[in-house]
Amino acid sequence: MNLPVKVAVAKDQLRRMHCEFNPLSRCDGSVMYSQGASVVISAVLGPVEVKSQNLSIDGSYLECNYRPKAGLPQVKERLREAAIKDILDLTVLSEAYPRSKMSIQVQELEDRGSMDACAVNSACLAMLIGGLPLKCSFAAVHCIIDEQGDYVLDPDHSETAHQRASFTFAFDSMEGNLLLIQTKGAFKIEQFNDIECLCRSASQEIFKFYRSQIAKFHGASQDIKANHESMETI
Amino acid sequence: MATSGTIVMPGERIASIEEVAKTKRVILGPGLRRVDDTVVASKAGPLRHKEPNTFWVDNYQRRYVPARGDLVLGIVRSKAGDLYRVDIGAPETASISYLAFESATKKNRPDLNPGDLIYARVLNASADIEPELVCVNSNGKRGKLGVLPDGFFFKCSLNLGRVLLRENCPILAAITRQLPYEIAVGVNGRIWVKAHSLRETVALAKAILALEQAGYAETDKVCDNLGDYLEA
Amino acid sequence: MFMNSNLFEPGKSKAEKNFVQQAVKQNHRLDGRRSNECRDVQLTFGADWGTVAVTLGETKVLAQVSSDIGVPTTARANEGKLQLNVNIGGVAFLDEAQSTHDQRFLTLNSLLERTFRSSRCLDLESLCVAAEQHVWCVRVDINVLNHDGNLYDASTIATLAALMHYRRPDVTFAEDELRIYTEKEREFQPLLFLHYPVSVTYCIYKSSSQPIVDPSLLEENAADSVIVLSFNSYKELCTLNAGGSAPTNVRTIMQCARNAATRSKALVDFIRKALVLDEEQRSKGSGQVPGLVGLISEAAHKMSFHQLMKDELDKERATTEDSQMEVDEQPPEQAVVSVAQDDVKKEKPKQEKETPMDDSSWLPEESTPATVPAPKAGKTKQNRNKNKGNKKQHSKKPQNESDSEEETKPVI
Amino acid sequence: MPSKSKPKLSRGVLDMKFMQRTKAKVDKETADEQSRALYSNEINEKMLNSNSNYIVEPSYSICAGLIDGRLSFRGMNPEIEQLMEQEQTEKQRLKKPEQPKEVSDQDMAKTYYANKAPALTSSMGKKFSTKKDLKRKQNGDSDNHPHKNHHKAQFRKPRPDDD
Repeated sequence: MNLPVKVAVAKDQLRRMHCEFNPLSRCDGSVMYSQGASVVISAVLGPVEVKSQNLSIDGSYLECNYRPKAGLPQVKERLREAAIKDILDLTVLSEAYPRSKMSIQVQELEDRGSMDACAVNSACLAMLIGGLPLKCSFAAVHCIIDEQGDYVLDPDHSETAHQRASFTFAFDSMEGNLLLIQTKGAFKIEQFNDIECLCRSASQEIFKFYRSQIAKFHGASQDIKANHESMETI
Repeated sequence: MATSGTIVMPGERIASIEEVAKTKRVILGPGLRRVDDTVVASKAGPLRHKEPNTFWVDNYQRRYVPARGDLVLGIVRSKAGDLYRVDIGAPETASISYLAFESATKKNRPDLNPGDLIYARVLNASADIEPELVCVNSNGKRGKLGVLPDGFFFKCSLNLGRVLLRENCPILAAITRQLPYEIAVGVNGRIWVKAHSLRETVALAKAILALEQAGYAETDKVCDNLGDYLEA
Repeated sequence: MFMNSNLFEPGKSKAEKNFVQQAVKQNHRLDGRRSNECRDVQLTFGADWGTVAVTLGETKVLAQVSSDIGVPTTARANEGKLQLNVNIGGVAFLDEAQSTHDQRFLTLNSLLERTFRSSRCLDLESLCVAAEQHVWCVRVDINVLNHDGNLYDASTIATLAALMHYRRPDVTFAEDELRIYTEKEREFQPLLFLHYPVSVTYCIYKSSSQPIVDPSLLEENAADSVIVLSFNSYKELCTLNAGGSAPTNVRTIMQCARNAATRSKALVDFIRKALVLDEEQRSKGSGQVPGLVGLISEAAHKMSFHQLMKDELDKERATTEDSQMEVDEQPPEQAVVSVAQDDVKKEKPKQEKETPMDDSSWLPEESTPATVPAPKAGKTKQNRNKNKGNKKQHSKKPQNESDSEEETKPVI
Repeated sequence: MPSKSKPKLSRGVLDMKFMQRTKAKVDKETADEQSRALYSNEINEKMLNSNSNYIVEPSYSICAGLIDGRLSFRGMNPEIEQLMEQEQTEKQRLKKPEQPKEVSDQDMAKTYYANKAPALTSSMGKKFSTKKDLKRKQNGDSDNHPHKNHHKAQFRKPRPDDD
């Protein structure tokens, strides 16, 4: 088994991604997602009945929770939650199910760097597998500038300890629009532009990963369907 | 079909459908939406096509969204005046009038109690109103609808329900070879089965659920192994 | 207005309840297990100390231990603190239906409190750095990920495994200065235990006298009463939680207790083995541990009860004879009485009912349950053989047919 | 409401009995006008004028042509099996191409009226004949009044769907 270690990955590469669909039985869609050694589990429920105080007649109410592995959600977790919710607000086709609620829960299992990006990506996969309508899919990429001034894409937690600045970008799958920008630390505008480009190209890799995983999940059902269709046309 | 089975992702424009739509009318099923003159997917999964002009996305889903004409399995939750409230696994509970049963009149109410399982057709469904069910067809006859007594009932993904309901489904035929049984499959991802003995019923349920686990490619294999489940 | 059942919640409808009752009556479980057969338990240790994910069938629980230095209570100035924090919301969506949530949450919380805190399983005095000033506060976060029945056992296993896995930093206190060492400076310290408790859950139905162990969600929801027993590895009872509407006779509880004690011991042994394996992997992997990624990639990091305990189970099955069984079962029975009165608050009346039976009615009863299960064992054996066609089972069956039901358990 | 050059009928006129149809028409027009004004900021010209080739169908059952899910096999539930059989035969019937006709519809109609119809019309005609007719028949002047068969041209009430 190849250990999912950043050390083994070049600085301008994403760490290895893994995902397992529907590890949970109770919700409408769930995914266990890992990027390197960071692992999260996301679950969606929806559309479901909504409490009357949240009811909206022209769209469904979006609820997003992020839970840390230990302890109660603090400011950091709330911020992460808000970031995911902002992205979902932009991408979910909420008018498809008015007077309902869509709920997404993200549970951190192990934080080994790039947690923000991991949480966003797992949320997207969970929405995809839960069959909730989206305008487009989305992906987030984390990148830092390390002490040498090099760009490190999707850093490990050991690398984040020494950083000058960190960036998280989220992109949509169709237009490549920026859905989220989070930066920390001091940097030059050229560096920002460079990293934005780097992250943008990396996001394509994540979209490819989504597609391949969905195809893998459905792959099994294809031949039989095809058979059936040929039967039908006869 | 060239387009059939290709994986589409949300937001993707589907040019092949637009092409067809230039010459004739096109029916857009679930997972597809029209944005002005383009067709865009809103769910992720294989694109399906049925002759002559129907397209839809066969995405994985567990949550049922009511659609007019669907046959569903529901559990009666409560009586509310002239209505029964029925849980069909949708965002909202559905309602069924006590007159929507065969030979029911104001005097002669159907004998339905909370907890009963019914097989019903969705009469009305829209995002904005509560779904409404009926247990009679247009001739006022019960047909195949109504209360399902005894048996075992379980939930599954909507996809499994749909796989079972395709015409000439090999799975049901394979089970038929093993034992006599009856089944009610709701497109809301609920299945009710009944065989002669409890043991057979359980085996039947397990055999069907095994399909969910196995993925559909292994359908044939599972069909072959059904015997094992059923002999258990 | 009632809540719509938004969630996958089997076993709540009348039809399902009736069916489960019927099935239990015919001594048939829906997943093909026998009444005394448990699902497989899998442990996955995280990269951090004190992180463990437990999988019990489809039930999944994540436990995480953390610790910091705090101030002791005045009543127990020389003891550290153990705090248990259960979270059943989140991805498990258990707080969706408010009414059931409260009950579930409270039961689970009280079970864990009693099993780990009231029974004083940790040596809290060893967590004292300086009396009345600095003690370790150990906190366990139990996150329920998925509920497919028997959250109780999954949670207690997760909690115990996480506590056993956890290492705290070394600390010294000299000249009014508290010094916490990093892992590089001084090796981390494991927690000290007085005993290792873990729970076993049974469901009881009105239609059958036979309790079933490790219920699935369907079985649990349809059950008339649920009994949870926590035993430690010395086969001492730490908690007994019985409730529900099915009248349960003492003999059934005793039968459960006997089996639970053995099962608990096996579980603790399993956790120990898993910890040893984890240790090996850590020392081998040169500091790089796969951690919970093991949950996703189909690697060998899941430690399965059925795999690890295979030898023991085989051995036990081979050696166990009826006489031995009875010897084994005697000690926990005594323990029940002694421990119960110390620790079990809620179940006092029940326990008191049992105590007078101790010597007089115990032994004769011992023989009756032995005769009851015998024909049934034969029956289930038939199904099983047909079902799995397991050759091992064939050869070993005859020896256990009499009494020792739970020894024939898992190996599949 | 923008004032229109089109002359409006007064309420008094519209309330008259024979103006009822016109009244309904006028009412409908004003209602349309109002709703158009109400949604004018939501609906643009394109939406009104585009006649798209897309039909949205939210049901999988209809899209995929799923069968009814209530099935019984090998005599488990005879009632259901009977229904299934009926459906099957129905489907067979629909599927089969219609058999070529040996006699065309026109021929059939001709022969039918030539042979059967007179008898039928007369027997049905009896139902509508009154005592008067009978008497007339008896008097022998019935031939002059076959008033059931061909009507005198009458002024008919206009139906709502013409115009």
